[in-house]
Amino acid sequence: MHSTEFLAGLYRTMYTIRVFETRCVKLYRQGAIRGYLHPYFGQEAIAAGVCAALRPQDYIVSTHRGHGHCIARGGDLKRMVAEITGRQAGCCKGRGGSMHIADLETGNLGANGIVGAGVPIGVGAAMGAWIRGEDRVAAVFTSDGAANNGVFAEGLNLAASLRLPFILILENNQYAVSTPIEQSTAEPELFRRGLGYGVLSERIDGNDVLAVYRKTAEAVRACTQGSGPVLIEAVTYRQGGHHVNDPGQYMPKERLEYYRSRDPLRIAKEILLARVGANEEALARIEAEVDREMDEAVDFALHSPEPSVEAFLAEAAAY
Amino acid sequence: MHSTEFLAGLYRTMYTIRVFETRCVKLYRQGAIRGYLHPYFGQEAIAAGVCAALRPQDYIVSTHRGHGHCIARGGDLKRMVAEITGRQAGCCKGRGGSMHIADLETGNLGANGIVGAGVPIGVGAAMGAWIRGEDRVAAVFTSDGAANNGVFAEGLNLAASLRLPFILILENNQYAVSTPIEQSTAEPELFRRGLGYGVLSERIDGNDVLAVYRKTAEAVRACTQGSGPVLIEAVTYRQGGHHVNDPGQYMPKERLEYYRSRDPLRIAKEILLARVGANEEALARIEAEVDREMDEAVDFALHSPEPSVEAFLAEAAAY
Amino acid sequence: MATTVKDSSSPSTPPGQRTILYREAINEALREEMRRDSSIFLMGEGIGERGGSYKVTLDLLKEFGPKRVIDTPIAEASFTGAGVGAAITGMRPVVEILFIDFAMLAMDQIINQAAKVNFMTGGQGHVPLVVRTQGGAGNGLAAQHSQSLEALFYHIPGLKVVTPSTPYDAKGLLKASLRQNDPVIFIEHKLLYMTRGPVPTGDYAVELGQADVKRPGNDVTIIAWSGMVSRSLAAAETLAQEGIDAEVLDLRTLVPLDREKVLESVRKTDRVVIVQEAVRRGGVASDIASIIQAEAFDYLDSPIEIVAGKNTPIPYNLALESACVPQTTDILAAAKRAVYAT
Amino acid sequence: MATTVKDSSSPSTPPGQRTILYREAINEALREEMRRDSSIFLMGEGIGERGGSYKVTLDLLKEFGPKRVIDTPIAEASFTGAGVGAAITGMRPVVEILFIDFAMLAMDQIINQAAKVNFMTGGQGHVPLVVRTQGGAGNGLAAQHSQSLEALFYHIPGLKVVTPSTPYDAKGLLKASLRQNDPVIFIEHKLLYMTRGPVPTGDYAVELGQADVKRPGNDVTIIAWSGMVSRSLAAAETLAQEGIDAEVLDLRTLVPLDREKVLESVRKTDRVVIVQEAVRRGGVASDIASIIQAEAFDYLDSPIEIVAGKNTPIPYNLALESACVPQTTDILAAAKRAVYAT
Ligand SMILES: Cc1ncc(C[n+]2csc(CCOP(=O)(O)OP(=O)(O)O)c2C)c(N)n1
Ligand SMILES: Cc1ncc(C[n+]2csc(CCOP(=O)(O)OP(=O)(O)O)c2C)c(N)n1
Ligand SMILES: [Mg+2]
Ligand SMILES: [Mg+2]
Repeated sequence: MHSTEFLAGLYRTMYTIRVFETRCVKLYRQGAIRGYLHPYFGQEAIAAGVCAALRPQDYIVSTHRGHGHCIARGGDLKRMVAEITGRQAGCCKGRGGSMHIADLETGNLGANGIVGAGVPIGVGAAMGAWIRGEDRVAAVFTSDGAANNGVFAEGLNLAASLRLPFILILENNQYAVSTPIEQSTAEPELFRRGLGYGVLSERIDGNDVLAVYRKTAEAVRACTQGSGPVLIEAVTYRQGGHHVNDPGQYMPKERLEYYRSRDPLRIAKEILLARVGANEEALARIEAEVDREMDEAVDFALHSPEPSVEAFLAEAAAY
Repeated sequence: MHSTEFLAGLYRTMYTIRVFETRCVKLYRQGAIRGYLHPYFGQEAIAAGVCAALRPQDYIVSTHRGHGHCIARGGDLKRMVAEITGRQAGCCKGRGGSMHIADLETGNLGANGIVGAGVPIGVGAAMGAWIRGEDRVAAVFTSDGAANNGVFAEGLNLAASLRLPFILILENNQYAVSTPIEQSTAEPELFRRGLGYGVLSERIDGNDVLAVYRKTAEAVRACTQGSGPVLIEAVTYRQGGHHVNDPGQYMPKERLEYYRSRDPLRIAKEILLARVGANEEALARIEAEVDREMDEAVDFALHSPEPSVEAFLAEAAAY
Repeated sequence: MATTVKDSSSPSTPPGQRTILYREAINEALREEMRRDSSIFLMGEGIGERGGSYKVTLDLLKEFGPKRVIDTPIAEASFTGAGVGAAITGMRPVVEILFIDFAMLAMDQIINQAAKVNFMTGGQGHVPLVVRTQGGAGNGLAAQHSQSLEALFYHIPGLKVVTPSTPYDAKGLLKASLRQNDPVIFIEHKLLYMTRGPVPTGDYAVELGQADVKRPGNDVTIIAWSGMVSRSLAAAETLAQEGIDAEVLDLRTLVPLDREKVLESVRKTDRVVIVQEAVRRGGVASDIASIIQAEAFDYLDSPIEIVAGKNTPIPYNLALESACVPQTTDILAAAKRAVYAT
Repeated sequence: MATTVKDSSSPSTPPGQRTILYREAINEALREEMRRDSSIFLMGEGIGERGGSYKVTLDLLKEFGPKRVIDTPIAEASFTGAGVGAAITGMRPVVEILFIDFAMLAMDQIINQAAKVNFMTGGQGHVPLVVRTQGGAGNGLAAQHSQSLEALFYHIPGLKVVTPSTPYDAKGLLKASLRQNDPVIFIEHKLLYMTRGPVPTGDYAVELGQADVKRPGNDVTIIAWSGMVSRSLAAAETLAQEGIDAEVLDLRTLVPLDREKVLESVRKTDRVVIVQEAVRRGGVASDIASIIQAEAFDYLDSPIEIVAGKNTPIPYNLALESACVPQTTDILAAAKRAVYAT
């Protein structure tokens, strides 16, 4: 049985992600964010559930759709918005932007603009822990499209051959940009790929934060007992287009409706409200707090200076 | 029931490969062959069985251990030895050598010095046939070590997603140079990898030429009926070191003995001798014929001129 | 083989021409060549229904069907490799790699396979593969979506490297690329897709290996390609106002390189500026400079000026990004240095 | 940080030194640094029990165990990527890629990841990764095992490129590489492994970015690296017999490049030959030439001569192979052209 506090924490994380993305889309429309921005709408339960099961010493590796992971792992909203709006105070000094958001203080090795590339990087983080004999796991977020990139298979095999403390969370949101999963593979149950490499592999409901949490906690245990790696396929759906400028018209309305009805925030809320000691009012309080925090973060970022071109060039010359 | 002629043909192919490799090793020791030379000792049943099941219009793609495939597909021994000894009359004009032996006339798109790289090339050959609507398959030879390279998984998935007429023959000889299969994967039954991609996948005895033939013939049928691709894991053993200069001391004696007792040539011979109409004498006749053919090929190659440096440089400048 | 038509980079549209977008010009080249030659097919991510990230392949699926316009999984190494295999066996695949940065995943297939098959097989196999890709900085796409990596292909024997700067050239060069037998790395520029220019209504091709004088001049030669051509032309206009008559030479293809036209121009002006968006170190500009200094040593009145990207990954922040790549003012300054050097 | 000791390329063995093989020198560097720093570990194919294809890692498994000397599956992209991840999290991985040709499979991890992590994270992450690999032609290994591809890494900001030509340099440069924080592409040469040279018994490191005058001279500067250094020295000996006093400058590291020492030598001799094994087009030699012509324009008495590999994949046949890469006689001829040019 989870404490109300724990459940409220999960909800808070998910709500924060939702609000964060909503504000980012708005900032994008206002021209304060450039480049690619891939919102995490609909997948919040995965980042929240996974990160709740990780310990402070664990690593995560993120994807091009990386805000949710960064937030769930405890990233600072101010420095995140500052990064995404290209400010010097950003966690990557405005050099990375949305697609490269990273926060090494929280053990988040970073998002990646190359689909799939984070998989072997995470294998390496797990390998380091294994060599040093430390009790740490590396949890790597990846995606259905990325599972078709060779490093997904290579990385799983490498991790399995050494029995590394490596957890691969495959967020199957059923699309790679506009390409539906059925079109890019003859076996849409992606967790089956792990079986071929001798990896403990399972498929779960990625919209149910508790299911994600429990399976990840199990995976962490398996890894610390030396029976890793573990592959978790978390089935979910992208609530919207691929990036902020993609209306996603190719997504069938009914499916989108269906998954909206199974919205991860709604599911989390229901779990919470079913509890004694949790009520609408408490939730509203959390939401108001997060809203305020978000306002502050945006305010901080937009009033924070851009990097100095001169300083940058002086440094660049040293390369 | 196979005809005696057919069975004798299989044996002839296998014997030719064995003799060819034996002579090549000798030529290598004499300094007439340079670079890398990876003999096919012990795997002869696979090339012979697969190629016997293919039709003239089919393609094959070979590996770094490619002499056997080239011979089984009907490559000319004279031009092969000439290639491996670096002569102008070689099938690749002495530019490719052992590791790049190719014979497009027989639909052999070539060996490859990059382990695994032939897999997507074969997918492309299958794709071309599929686009043109032709009744052809691409049969790609690959190896246990290559199965750990990302393009193995990528290629299988790509072929499966389009249902291409693509047959992947995984020659599992249980070693990648000195690394035993158990060390490089947690699931040494490599055919299981295909299952994860929705590919018909099976494991067979790669030392039994008829088993190889039958499974390949089935795979060709499956492909022509649109239910390809097919993965065939043919289990075998490298009878000797990785390349001509590797004594292979890391290979446990007992296993080598075991597989020598299951030598593919011996198995083929037994099948043949069990037949009415086949006798030791007939086999000896075949062997003598092949020996003579091989003598001629070596003789041809060693008396054939090396490429002209001047002509080569004149051409190279045009690049 | 290819009929060659002289480029007109004049902004007015002559008879028999229309003004279309760079991306439309590429689309037309693909469409017309696919109609002409049934061995041509396209492979890439989201190029079918969606028409590609930059809409270059719009509506081609409709006309040619799913066997000739293939949406692939995200597997650059393998679908490029499939292009190699299809090419050896008689097809003419056009593989789209969304960003040249992602070509790093397919380098084995490009460098060790496509570029070498013809050589290694002693001429038995040909690889008429066109890899269409796209490079350059712009719009805050950051370090993994903004590189200019043509130098990596330029160095590899067996590859051709094409870098069109106008709709006219893009269409004509792509047609020529689809009519020859070696692998071509066809590099578009993300900031050019929405630029317009005149393109003839009829069939034409621009032969590979022909540089184009985009602006004739006598005082200094500015050599550029891809996204840097328009900036060089803008610099030349300003120079003209200051009485300096710059010649702007668009290389159009880096391999084959039109040495003759380069040297001819240099021997006329005696002063050279080479402009590349890629980082300075080890870029194509260095190689061209090395050729000029070897072949026209006695003509050079001043050191060859290279204007290039800064030696750093591309940052996300827009101001930093534009500080990293050559701007018109940088070209201007370099041209003046070349002209006023003693 | 690193203690730097002056190279002695003298053939006699001074006190405190032994004469050992290039491959032994690398082995010693790995062993000594692994003893010193427990964050260093090795990854690669057949590097454990077997000691590597060129025996560079012989007996290291015995001393350091299977967690610090890891035999990997054939998966260059991922084990290189694992090196990146391990490096970010505090390890110092040494990844062995058997042939530089195979590095083409790991280009995304090297170019888009290793080289950029520090930059993209705004300095949060460091990637002290050493990729040991090996290039060059020799012994008929043909087109996919003989390339000289340093130019591909040289062009990428964020990577260091090290190319030792002697056992002394190999050991000292590898030690320095293992003591700094950026990714290093450490390129050995297959024909050098069995060459010998003096190496001190004690600890030393050769700082990155310091070219080495392997032979002082006044008449012409011959710039070389890796396998071309010994051929340049041989050419210099013959030149000396003809009264031409050549200086042979071994760059040792291409990034960082020792511009000062290059320019100093050029300003002394006024004549330059650059020797590279890689194909001429787009090689590192072009870049060095472009720097010299820009920075020492007025000193040059004759065009910079570049002696380079032929513009072709490497053929299997030995006679063709050696025709493709620079030989001592080619360097000799170029040096004379430079000296006698008017
Ligand atoms: C190697 C590579 N190829 C292509 C792209 C372009 N791209 C960016 S996101 C994306 C789709 C990714 O789909 P998926 O892996 O399912 O992740 P999702 O966007 O659904 O989270 C593509 C093709 C890329 N960034 N990297
Ligand atoms: C990409 C790549 N990595 C490494 C090598 C070096 N190499 C050549 S053969 C070989 C082992 C291959 O083992 P396997 O795939 O099982 O084929 P086998 O030799 O057993 O036929 C290796 C590592 C290579 N040629 N290409
Ligand atoms: Mg997806
Ligand atoms: Mg094997």
